[in-house]
Amino acid sequence: MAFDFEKIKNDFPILDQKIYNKQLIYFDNAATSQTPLQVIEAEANVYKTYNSNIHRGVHCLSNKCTEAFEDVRKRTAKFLNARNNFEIIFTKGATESINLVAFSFVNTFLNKGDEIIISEMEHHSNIVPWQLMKQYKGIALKIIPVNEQGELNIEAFQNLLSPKTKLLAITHISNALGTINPIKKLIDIAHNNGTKVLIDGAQAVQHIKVDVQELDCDFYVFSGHKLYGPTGTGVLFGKEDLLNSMIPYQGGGEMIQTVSFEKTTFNELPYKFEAGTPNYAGIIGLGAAIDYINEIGLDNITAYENELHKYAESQLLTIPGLRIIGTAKHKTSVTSFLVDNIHPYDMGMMLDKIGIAVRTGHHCAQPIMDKFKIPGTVRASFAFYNSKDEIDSFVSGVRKVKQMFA
Amino acid sequence: MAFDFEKIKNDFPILDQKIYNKQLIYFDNAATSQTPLQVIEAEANVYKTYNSNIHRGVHCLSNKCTEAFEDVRKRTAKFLNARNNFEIIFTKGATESINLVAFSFVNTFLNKGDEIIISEMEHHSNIVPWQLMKQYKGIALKIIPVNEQGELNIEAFQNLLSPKTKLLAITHISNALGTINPIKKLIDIAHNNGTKVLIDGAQAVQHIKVDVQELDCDFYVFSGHKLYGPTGTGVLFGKEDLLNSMIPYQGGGEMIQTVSFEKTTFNELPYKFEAGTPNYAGIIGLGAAIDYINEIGLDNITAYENELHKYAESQLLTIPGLRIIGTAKHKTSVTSFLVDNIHPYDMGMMLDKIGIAVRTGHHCAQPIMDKFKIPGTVRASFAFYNSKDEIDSFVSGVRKVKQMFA
Amino acid sequence: MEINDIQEDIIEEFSGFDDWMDKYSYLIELGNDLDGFDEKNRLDQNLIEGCQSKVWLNAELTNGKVIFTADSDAIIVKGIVALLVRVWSNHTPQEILDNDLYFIDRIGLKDHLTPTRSNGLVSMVKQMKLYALAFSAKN
Amino acid sequence: MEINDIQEDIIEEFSGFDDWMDKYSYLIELGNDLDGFDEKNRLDQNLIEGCQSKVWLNAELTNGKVIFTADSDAIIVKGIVALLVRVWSNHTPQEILDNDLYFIDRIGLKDHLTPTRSNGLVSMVKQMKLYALAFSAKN
Ligand SMILES: Cc1ncc(COP(=O)(O)O)c(C=O)c1O
Ligand SMILES: Cc1ncc(COP(=O)(O)O)c(C=O)c1O
Repeated sequence: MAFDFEKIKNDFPILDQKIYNKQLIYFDNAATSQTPLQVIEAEANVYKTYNSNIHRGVHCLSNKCTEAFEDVRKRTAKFLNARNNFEIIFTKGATESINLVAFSFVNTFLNKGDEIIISEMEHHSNIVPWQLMKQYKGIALKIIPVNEQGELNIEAFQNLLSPKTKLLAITHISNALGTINPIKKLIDIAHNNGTKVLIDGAQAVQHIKVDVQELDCDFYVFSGHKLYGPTGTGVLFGKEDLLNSMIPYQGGGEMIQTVSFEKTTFNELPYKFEAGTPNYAGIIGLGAAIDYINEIGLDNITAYENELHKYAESQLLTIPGLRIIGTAKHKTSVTSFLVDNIHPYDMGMMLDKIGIAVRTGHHCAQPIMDKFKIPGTVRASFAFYNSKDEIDSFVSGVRKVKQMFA
Repeated sequence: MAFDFEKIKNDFPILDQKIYNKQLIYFDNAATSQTPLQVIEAEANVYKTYNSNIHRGVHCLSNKCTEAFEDVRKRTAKFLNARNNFEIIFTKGATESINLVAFSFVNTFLNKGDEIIISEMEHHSNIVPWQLMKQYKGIALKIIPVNEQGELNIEAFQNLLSPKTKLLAITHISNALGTINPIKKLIDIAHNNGTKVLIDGAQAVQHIKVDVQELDCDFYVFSGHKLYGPTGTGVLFGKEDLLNSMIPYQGGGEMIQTVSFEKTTFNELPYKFEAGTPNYAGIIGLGAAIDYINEIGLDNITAYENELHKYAESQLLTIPGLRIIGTAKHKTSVTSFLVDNIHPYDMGMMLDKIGIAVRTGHHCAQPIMDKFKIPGTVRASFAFYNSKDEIDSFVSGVRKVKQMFA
Repeated sequence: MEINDIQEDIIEEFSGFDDWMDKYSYLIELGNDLDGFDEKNRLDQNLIEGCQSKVWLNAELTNGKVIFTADSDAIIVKGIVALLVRVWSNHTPQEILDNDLYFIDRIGLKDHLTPTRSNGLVSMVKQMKLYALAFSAKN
Repeated sequence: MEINDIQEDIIEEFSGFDDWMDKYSYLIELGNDLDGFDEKNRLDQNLIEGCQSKVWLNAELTNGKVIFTADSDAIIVKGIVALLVRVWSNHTPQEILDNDLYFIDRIGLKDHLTPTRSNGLVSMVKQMKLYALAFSAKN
């Protein structure tokens, strides 16, 4: 392993605690990742030393705070390999990023009857915003089906495309199944049809290197709190020309050039899409999270997490009656499963009692649960601070619970 | 003075620093207030001990985090004296709260040609969202004029009302002038006309006690970062029946009951308006800020700040050629001024060099600057941690700068 | 037996468990043993859909007493459902309305009855009271 | 004089100030002394509207050299404007295009030329280069 596991454990004091007298094992990373001390301190340090409302201030603290905030924009652009810093819009989370595009892209470019494609495995945050636009604007929503393994049906996708298809909005990695979608391929197919593409990277940026120029996606979104950063932070990457053409989303301070009751002109990118005082302390924390990840190295993280994930699935499968939901060829870090005759809620409740935090239920992806005709799953999701030892305890925990229900 | 000033100073380590070798004097509180250690620690403590995505989790940390988050909702409801906890919607700031109402209220209740009234002294965040709706929805925007002192013309307001007036959106306290508007009176007049009322309390909740039941306002909004809380947090209070009738704003996780491609049903209040993972760590910090204020006592704060504010204005007015912009009878905590022949930017720059942080420019309230035919003002705004000594240094600073420009 | 006597009995029963596992084993047992939910009552109108698990609740008034029958798809929830039925079923609407449910706290299962749990139990308790109210109004 | 000789001169002049006040007094003096901005050039097209202050910039090509004249409504900004004009005015478009503006950093006024300052100065520098480019293309 290329990184210092002991040091990493020290960066996350939350992991070193007992739950009902059992050592905590945190396998709910896909819901939110834990936050290293470096991030907690970067954010606290804002409030302790230079907190001040950013932009337009002439005094020293305000300049310092503005520079720290804008510097995170640069580091985020670099993290995604965006061409321009101003293609990075800060939001409060992936959900808001998608809502922003849903409102501004659809209202700028789509007419009644135009079509948007999503998939059957999307998170509610990449379904409902489009459903709302369907209602408000009369656009149509098409759905790419998923096979038994939890993989997209690419042929079906190609058949859904029409001259009216203006956008494909699709997840990079499924939060419920762990499937890594072949997004480069999907983007190419979509672009050949003149269709723009939004990638929901909420479950991707923390696991694999993303290069928006190489992918050539039009929009890419993620949440800070799943990338070891603070809650209330999110990112929207958008291509310059699209963002420039799009009407603004929210109105307020920051996003204007001049305001009068007769005529208001909007600010340039990125400010046009950042109405109101941003969560600058949170964003500065997100910057520290990106630095933290870069220091460990995303490649190292990917390799280690893949190892964990493979190990977990192989060990789980030794339990009779356990079946893994989502068996795509390309998967990462998320393992959803069910044990015969045990309701996922019961499994989650009992694992909690032995210190193991997993998520249960539909994972905000009801359509794919309905498709698989299951009420939900038990989901264990891993991060680089987890270990094989923890997986061993987890697997024996699942066995124990199974016995109790026998 | 009823509170312990020395203790308070210790709670704000940021204030104890030197800028260019001069003791910092922070008079930019209307842009953002400083954050006491109690708030910084409450937020850090989330990440250090129980951080976990809230709602729907079955495990221990998730329950703990959810309860802490929902408890802040109760304390916020109490802070504003809202009838029900679920009338408190958490947002990322006052700007977002206003945008939410602009979108959801207008799209639910207004038709083309219906009217909304705002005033000439609004912050851009209470102007642009309505201008956007004007554009998208064809509603009309009427403006209450302001007199030379910076007070609303109530008679003119009454004349603007018509059967088509569906909403009055008005600031409680002006961020540029310091005027305290007679909102109880405005609300009564509006209600007599069947007009609903949104109050922008971004500059009010930190200075005076607000009771939404007594005011009987329909919506009340504020930002956490101006109330000694974290950035990226905000509140929308709305009356139950209105919020229930209104269409949702953003779509995503949390705000739904069930999702399918055929039919999605929305969650009940307050969740219907809280799409995506909320800034729960920030909101828990906001809860600590509310506790902090309650402990000092808002009445004590009001009394002390009024004293500071009166003292500051009386001292400033001893400087020849200095004129105060905004001389309303009811004012608080904000003093905007200009000195003959000195551009506000120059004044701000030079004050900064002697350690004094003030804001200069149009304060995101261009229309009122245009009305007064000035490019902007120098604005000193006070908080309970400021002192008369600081005001003395500030006034002598202004004198010094004036001499340099003589 | 009076409602509160039943509550006391349950508290007594649970006082013997010193660890979580024993308590939950007992809940599972209670869940497994709960029957009497008539399939003809498995109707949408009797369904309380929590986000995590489902609860079915049926109520009838027989000889002035409310007879509750209930079910859940999750066994631990079903165990708690069994306890709730045991406590309140077979009492008059007024007795139910007047009763204060305290055993849940005392046996350390409060966690399961917080509004944010969305396992259907909070709604179930509300619904039971509403039935009692409806039946008492009818009387 | 070569552009960089002027930059060196300015750095030399500022090296004598040991505190902020002296430096800013000098900037104010420079601002007050700057004239030569012809009122007929106070046109919208010459206006660079910062959020905090305004800058007017006019450029003409005379005998192959760019003549900049400029003004600002804020005196400290005007002082910096005076320095920028002194450095780049009266040079050929190519000399301006090739030049690297370093004196601002060296005299400790970098803060005033960050994009977030919105006092018009960053845009002014960009605009001066653009004029030079436009004039060099014409030649
Ligand atoms: C794939 C995916 N998209 C979007 C989201 C929404 O993220 P957030 O709740 O942080 O806005 C999530 C979070 O669960 C997710 O997993
Ligand atoms: C009166 C008023 N309204 C609204 C706002 C917007 O607040 P925020 O930028 O925190 O969303 C402000 C902040 O300056 C304000 O002073």
